[in-house]
Amino acid sequence: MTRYTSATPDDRREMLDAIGVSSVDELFEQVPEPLRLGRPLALPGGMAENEVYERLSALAERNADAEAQVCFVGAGMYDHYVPAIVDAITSRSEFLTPYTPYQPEISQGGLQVMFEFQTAMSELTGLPVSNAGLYEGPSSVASAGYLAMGATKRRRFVVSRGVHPHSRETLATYAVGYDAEVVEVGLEDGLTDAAALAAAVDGETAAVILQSPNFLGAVEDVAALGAAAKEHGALLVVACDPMTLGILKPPGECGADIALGEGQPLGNRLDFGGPSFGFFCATEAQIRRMPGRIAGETEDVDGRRGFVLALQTREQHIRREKATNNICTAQALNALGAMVHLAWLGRRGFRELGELLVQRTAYARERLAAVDGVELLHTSPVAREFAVRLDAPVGKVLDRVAERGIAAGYPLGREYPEFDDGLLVAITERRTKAQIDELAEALGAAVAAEREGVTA
Amino acid sequence: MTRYTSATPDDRREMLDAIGVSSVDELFEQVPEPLRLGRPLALPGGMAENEVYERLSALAERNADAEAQVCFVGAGMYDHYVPAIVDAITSRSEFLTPYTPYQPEISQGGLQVMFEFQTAMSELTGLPVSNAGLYEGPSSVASAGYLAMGATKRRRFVVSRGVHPHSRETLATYAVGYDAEVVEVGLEDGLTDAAALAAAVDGETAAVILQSPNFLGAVEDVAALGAAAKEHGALLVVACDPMTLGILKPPGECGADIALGEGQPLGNRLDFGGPSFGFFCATEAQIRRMPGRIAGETEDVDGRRGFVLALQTREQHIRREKATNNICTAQALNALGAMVHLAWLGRRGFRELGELLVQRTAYARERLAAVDGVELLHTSPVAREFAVRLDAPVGKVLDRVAERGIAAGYPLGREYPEFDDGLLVAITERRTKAQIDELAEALGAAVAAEREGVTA
Amino acid sequence: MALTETPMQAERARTIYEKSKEGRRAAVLPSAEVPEKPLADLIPENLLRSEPPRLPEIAEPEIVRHYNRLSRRNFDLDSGFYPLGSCTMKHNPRLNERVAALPGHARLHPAQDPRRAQGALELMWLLQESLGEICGLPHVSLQPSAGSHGELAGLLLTRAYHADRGEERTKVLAPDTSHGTNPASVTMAGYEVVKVATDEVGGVEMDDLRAKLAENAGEVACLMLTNPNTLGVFDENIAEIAALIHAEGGTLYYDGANLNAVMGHSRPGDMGFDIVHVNLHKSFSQPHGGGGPGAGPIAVSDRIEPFLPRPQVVRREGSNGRGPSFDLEFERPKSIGRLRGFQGNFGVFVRSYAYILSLGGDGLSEASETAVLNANYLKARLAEGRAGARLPIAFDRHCMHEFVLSGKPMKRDLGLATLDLAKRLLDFGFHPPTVYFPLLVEEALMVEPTETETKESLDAFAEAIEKILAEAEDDPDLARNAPYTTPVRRLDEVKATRQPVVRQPL
Amino acid sequence: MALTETPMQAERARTIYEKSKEGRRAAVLPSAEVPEKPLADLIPENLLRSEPPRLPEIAEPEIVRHYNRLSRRNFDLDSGFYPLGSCTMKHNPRLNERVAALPGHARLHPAQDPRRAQGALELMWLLQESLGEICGLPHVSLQPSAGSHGELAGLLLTRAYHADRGEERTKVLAPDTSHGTNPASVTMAGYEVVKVATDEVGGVEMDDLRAKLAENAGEVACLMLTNPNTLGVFDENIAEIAALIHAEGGTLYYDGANLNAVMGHSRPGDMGFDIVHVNLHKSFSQPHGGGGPGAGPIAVSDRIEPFLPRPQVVRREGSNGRGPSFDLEFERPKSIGRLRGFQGNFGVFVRSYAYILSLGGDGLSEASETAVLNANYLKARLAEGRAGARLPIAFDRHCMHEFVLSGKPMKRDLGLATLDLAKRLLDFGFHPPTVYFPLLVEEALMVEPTETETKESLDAFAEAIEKILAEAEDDPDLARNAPYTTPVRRLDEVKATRQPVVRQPL
Ligand SMILES: Cc1ncc(COP(=O)(O)O)c(C=O)c1O
Ligand SMILES: Cc1ncc(COP(=O)(O)O)c(C=O)c1O
Repeated sequence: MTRYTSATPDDRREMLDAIGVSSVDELFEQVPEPLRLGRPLALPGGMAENEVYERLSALAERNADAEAQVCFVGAGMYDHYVPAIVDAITSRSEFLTPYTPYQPEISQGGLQVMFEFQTAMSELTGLPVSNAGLYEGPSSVASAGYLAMGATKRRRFVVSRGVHPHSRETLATYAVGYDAEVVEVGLEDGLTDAAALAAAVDGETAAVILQSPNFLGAVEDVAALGAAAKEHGALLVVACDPMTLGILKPPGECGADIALGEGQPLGNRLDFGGPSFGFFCATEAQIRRMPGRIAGETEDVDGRRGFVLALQTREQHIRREKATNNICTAQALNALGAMVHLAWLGRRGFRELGELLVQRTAYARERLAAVDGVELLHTSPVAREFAVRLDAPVGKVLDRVAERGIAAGYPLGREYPEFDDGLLVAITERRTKAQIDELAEALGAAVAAEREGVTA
Repeated sequence: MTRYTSATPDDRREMLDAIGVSSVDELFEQVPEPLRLGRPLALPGGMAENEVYERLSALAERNADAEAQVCFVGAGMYDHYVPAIVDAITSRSEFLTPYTPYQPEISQGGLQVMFEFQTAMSELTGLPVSNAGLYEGPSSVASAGYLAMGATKRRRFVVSRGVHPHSRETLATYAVGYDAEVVEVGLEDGLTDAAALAAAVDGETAAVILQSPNFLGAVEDVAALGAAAKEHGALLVVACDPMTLGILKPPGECGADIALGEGQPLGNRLDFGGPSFGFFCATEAQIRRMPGRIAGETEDVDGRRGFVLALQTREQHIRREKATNNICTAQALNALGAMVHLAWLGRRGFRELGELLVQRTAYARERLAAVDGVELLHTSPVAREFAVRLDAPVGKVLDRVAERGIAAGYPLGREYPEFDDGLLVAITERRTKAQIDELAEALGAAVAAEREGVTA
Repeated sequence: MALTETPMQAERARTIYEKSKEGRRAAVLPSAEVPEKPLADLIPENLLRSEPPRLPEIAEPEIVRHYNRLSRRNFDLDSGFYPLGSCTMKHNPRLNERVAALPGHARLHPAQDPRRAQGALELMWLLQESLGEICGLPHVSLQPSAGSHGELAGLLLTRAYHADRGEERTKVLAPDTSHGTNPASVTMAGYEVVKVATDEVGGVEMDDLRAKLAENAGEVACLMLTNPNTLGVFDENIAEIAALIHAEGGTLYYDGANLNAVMGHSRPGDMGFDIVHVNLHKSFSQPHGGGGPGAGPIAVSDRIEPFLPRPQVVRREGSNGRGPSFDLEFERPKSIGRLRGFQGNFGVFVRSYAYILSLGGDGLSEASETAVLNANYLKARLAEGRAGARLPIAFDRHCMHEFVLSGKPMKRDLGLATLDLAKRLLDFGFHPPTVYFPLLVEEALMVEPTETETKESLDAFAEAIEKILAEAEDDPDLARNAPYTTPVRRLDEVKATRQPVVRQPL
Repeated sequence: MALTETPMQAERARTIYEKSKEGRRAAVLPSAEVPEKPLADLIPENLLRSEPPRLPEIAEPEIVRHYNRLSRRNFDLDSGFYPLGSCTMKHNPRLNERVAALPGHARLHPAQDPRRAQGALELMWLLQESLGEICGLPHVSLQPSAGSHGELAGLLLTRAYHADRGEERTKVLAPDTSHGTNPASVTMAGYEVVKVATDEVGGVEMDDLRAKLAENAGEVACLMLTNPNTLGVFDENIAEIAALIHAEGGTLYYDGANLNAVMGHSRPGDMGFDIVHVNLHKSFSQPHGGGGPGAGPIAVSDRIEPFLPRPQVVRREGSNGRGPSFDLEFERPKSIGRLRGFQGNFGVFVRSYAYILSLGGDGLSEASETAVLNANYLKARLAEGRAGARLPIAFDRHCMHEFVLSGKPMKRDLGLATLDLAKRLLDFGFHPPTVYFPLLVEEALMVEPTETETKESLDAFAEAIEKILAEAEDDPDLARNAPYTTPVRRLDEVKATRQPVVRQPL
């Protein structure tokens, strides 16, 4: 009885009496003797709060976070500034501690937030229906595949190599389960090879899956690429970076049936990769096939406006093996963070931020391209991230630049062996011109040192 | 119209129309032309939120805080661990943003907290009446002086040299205003010189002011020292460190009329010295002379229990020049932090913490005293802080130890020229045995190096 | 003056879009700082958006007010008793939030080079080790994002395990008491569900199990079980069940949603399970956030290990006197692959590891003990008086950390559905238990008090139930029309599904 | 079902002590780690406490619930309109909280060697410079802890200034509209207050001022003024007033509580003031915290500078190519000395400096403009309809950032006291204006909307007043018995003073 529990010895006695047993052990007798552990867990004893704090601080200090290193790494998660009001609101107990809103009358706060969030994501993507969020980006792609199979009764996905490697890999993992084939289409100068895509799509294709800006940062012509999907009755699924949707044509206007993506850039910190959320929007036609929670508007018995979980008949707790998805606990708090961030940015700020990213990215791209030993990996248009090639081993260059307090970018080699010399560089509003200039300088120096064989 | 304000150009037009003026400038015409500034303020332009954050982070990084350096500095403010629930509760808008509870019906949260806080401080000090907090420690001493003058119609304070130098200096500053004489009594082996004190108190003495543990960490025999005050009808004012009141005899049981002190150790971070709060408790006899807000219990028209600001007739907003004190805005949020911390510690934890401090302090004192070049400044009993003498210039030793990531203590020289070689070392529950051992080692090495004239 | 509405009811819902006014804003952004070019010079016009999304336009003070006021329209765990069965609504320590927010955690990029993220990887490794010990299964992957994700992972592991042995199996057994995510995961993983019946003491009906195994001989890939199950009952036949499944070549999957009953007392691995998921947002105190985030790490036995998702956090012994180091292992040839981006919900790992450190092994074991004590006490309280008569326990035996009542007699005798009781509880300031689950129990009420509740809260809850049943004897409409005091009264859920309005029209 | 109470009213107040149960606890402390000795070996028995203080015994979850629930019994600025006159209830940006919490600020010991606290000292110096520019007075001390502390400081500075010139003066002039802290500070500083009357446009009555100066020739140490004053009126004679006081050898003290009206528009120093205090918790967005903390820095002219409190933050130019450094200057021979421990409420300085950086010079000036616009608009709205008739403006002219209405006609015609109106406003979800201050105005209502309110809020407030006055025409008891919907209804304040119960009996 310490810290988080309250049963005093007196309480225990009274409670055991009421139950009619003489010890708690008796209650555990339903566990057959051989299955009882019979020894303490081999874990350390409890610690005082300040000791736990010190222990975890000490671990945290062994990480080079974006406070310690200037972070040009992106690849789906970005070092955006999360406004202080996001933390202030998401840390309120009333949002932090409830369960999924199964009792709507006492969950109007959370439900209205979902409704507002759905509206925002619908606005961003240009599609009429949004859910209240999924786990994160890549698994949302896999969920879109599952939806497409259900919608088309087909089992084949045509996926651009520009789609995030984690998304492609996750899709492949899931596809083994729900038994679908995944066909990949290559890139040309950073963009999906349109001819190859058209050739790959056929009457058995459930979905064409694109990403824009794609993993190499290039802005795809989604409408043009998507034509092949339309032609063969496949769904067009578009993964996108929400932070670019203030300036880029929304997927909904490009013919997408589903637009989804990693939500982290909106109001969520990096957190070494999670928790964040995935957003998932679709056409009206798919509303009853959507995965995840959806809040809907309704009225109470007195006619007051209110919100509830709508269309629950899609979900596992009602439909069980026939559910449109197995998701239950999702990422409500993270979606709240996104909503607050979006409200804070507002209609103008959101567009301005998109413009700012494009301008600084264009500058950085030009600046880096001018560095000896650095060249562009592709010349296609980009929004907030771009790829370069280094004339020296990428890992070694990154180590050298790290010494100067800079995380220069994401090395492409593991996931794109064809770009073993490639580096993906991301820009946020936190990356100042001075930092970009310093990156250029540091990259140049590091490449030069590697070429000259100087020991680091 | 940006960020924190909402008046759009449309709003402005409508509002100006309703007022019947054509511009805001017209409203400023009541300021005579020559007094209008007529130029922009010579301050930088506004910054984006992330820019302000970066700017202030950069400043913060230039401070060696207790996260960066192991902190053995005390002298009235201590590096205690503030439990996470303190921040969680004090950061709630409902506590953070209201004004002083002038409308009790919508301020029951804050008022009940004050009532609970008063109860806690009354328990700690052993005196029946507590206010809801004053600015901080030293100015509370000055306010006690003011009270004592009102209560006794006398103008003379006898103050131990063991009282915090900041308190003595603040008292002196105030005394020039309210025209009182301050007489100081010296120390013997770290304790107030009892004979000198007895000799100094006379029939003109309004108050005898002591501190226990005193500034050198020594636990005073308050009851014995206070006898002189009783004898001459002076009030006995005792400053104390709240963290020691789980184990030390409370001032109320030692005959104190007033017990007060710096509240920072309870639930308040160091904050480079503030904001924190002062606590102020007294006997029933002084209740109508108390400074500051006091919450009291009452009922509403339906008989519901409720709380209000009681005894407001003492205060400046009612009594103006006849008020018992001029204080208005005080430190309510800081007192809340203290209350949450005390509730978290609880009856047992509070005592255990006191014991922990005494044990670790005893160890540290012994450990340091065994170091070559370090000796005890006094041998009187201590609770959580103690003074040593160094056989090398204190400032230089501190610089050397700082290089090893340790803030070794508070140098006594400025305020006690007689202890120019003195160092005050404080212990909290955050200071582990390993850190104490390292301090001993580092101090020994630094003193030795200084003695040998090694360049730092 | 008579009250016609509570203050909150009087405040009708308005969305943030309805508070928007053109030209207002909260964000001020940095200037570009760099030479700017026309947007269309950088990105072809046809790929650009013509109109920005219609996000709200509103200054910061009103955003804060909007969400602060909205927040108070939620009931939360920090306001009162929340005995939502199967959800383990235990206290969420704020220490965990504090340590998760340290910049070294919160601002660490997931693609940071492992050599520069040693603290994070060590923390993950320590959590893996801890969960392995608690589950009695040595290999842990932290990747799954929640329980259901863990289930899917477990089934994909099962598939990979069988495929590796050259087998293809098509059926997964699950009891009729199983949680909805179990069958949903089965379908998503490409299997077919075969239901197994429940016996008279709430466990798996052994004859039915044997029959289903026989019927589907050679086809059964896995049996998914919760133990204690969703009735709060520990299945005493578990060893035999495990033997049967293993004899058939299937895997045994442990839905860890109820792990809070047995931490430090009994381990799924020791019971014979091959794969376990753990809901960190249940037993390990991650706040639920109104519907997430959570995390659903899986622990597995040696034979399943080769198939674990990629990348895996590994510890490498140091050489030349250097300490150990931690890495992400991508080269796992038999791995089922990724289940998501990067390494998982790290922020949740920090919180849960802080929780494990705080309690220690003893504290975890004590937590389970108290959870079981609290549940049995509340069950005993509810076996008295009107509740005892109208809301009998579904399976009358000691329970573990939760128990299930049936509202059938209440419905029959008083005309009160379980839903009515739940809604009336709202007026008493309680979150109701889980209702209408498990499906097996008619008018089910599933009650899980957790260890962090006081006896006083349990007593107050029992008294509220008694009171509601008493008042219903006089006037059943009182509950049928409840709630009265909530921010909105009973809502029309059917309408929201029939004519879905799922976004604000703008 | 008819509502008899709101849910909050139904929840009767219980203190944390009443929720205590012996043996419960939240804190787990580290072990001593060191060899332990009997306490009495370390500290003489007679100095030890026999019984620990009776603090509550309660586990963490219930502490959190207690204070969370309590918090909701407060109305706060983040919930709604808070036009509390003289208090400048402007938005409290959360950015400021974030930067104040950075460990480099929050865990910095105040006795850290200045060479190892350069960031903190630079921040203080930058804030001093900024406030100096805003006030038009070059020397700033950040030490005072709030406005009233600044007032005391100002008066002690005045005394020191005169003493330095060999003068002893005994009187301080203050208008009858002055805030209570002004006369209270005067007394504490050992002076006597001489009241100055207000003229028909709300300013200092010049003839009375001249008369009082003549009556107290050679005795007047200081005149304390608020400008705009507590009527929201800018005193147009300020230059003449300053000249009169200065001619008499007195100092002119500016109570900066109303600085929010004139930032970037007019500066106290330029008006002729010698000493100004600034309430950082008003104009500079430090949250009020339910009654503090705040800070009351003072800015002074050259002639006052030598007397400023000790220590003072100073900037020293670097030599040998090094940049400037910052230090605490203790050697100030003419200083009045310390007003408190250490260097002041540094956490407040961080917040206010963040606010100044966020808005910049232009933003501050715009803030004052909008504050004045909002006040005049609300004044115009309240000059219409019933409010115009029953609640006339005390001094009918454009106001600055606030204005004062008189409830005298309302009381006379409807039998409604200002207090009744205030209490009824609570039912409408508004914090009432300041009431019964300034004393000069009968049944005063002092309204300060601040710049961070929307036009919609101002309109809603005006409509609520109109509605209350309308309903009072039918039934004045409605307001006289208000409020109805607050957590408690009207409280007996007299009882609390007559028979004070100021702590929980245990
Ligand atoms: C028994 C059981 N199984 C599985 C789940 C699914 O877990 P999650 O919500 O984490 O996906 C739950 C959660 O409610 C549950 O109670
Ligand atoms: C006009 C005026 N002067 C002085 C003060 C006192 O300031 P503080 O509360 O900061 O001590 C106030 C505060 O209410 C005020 O309004």
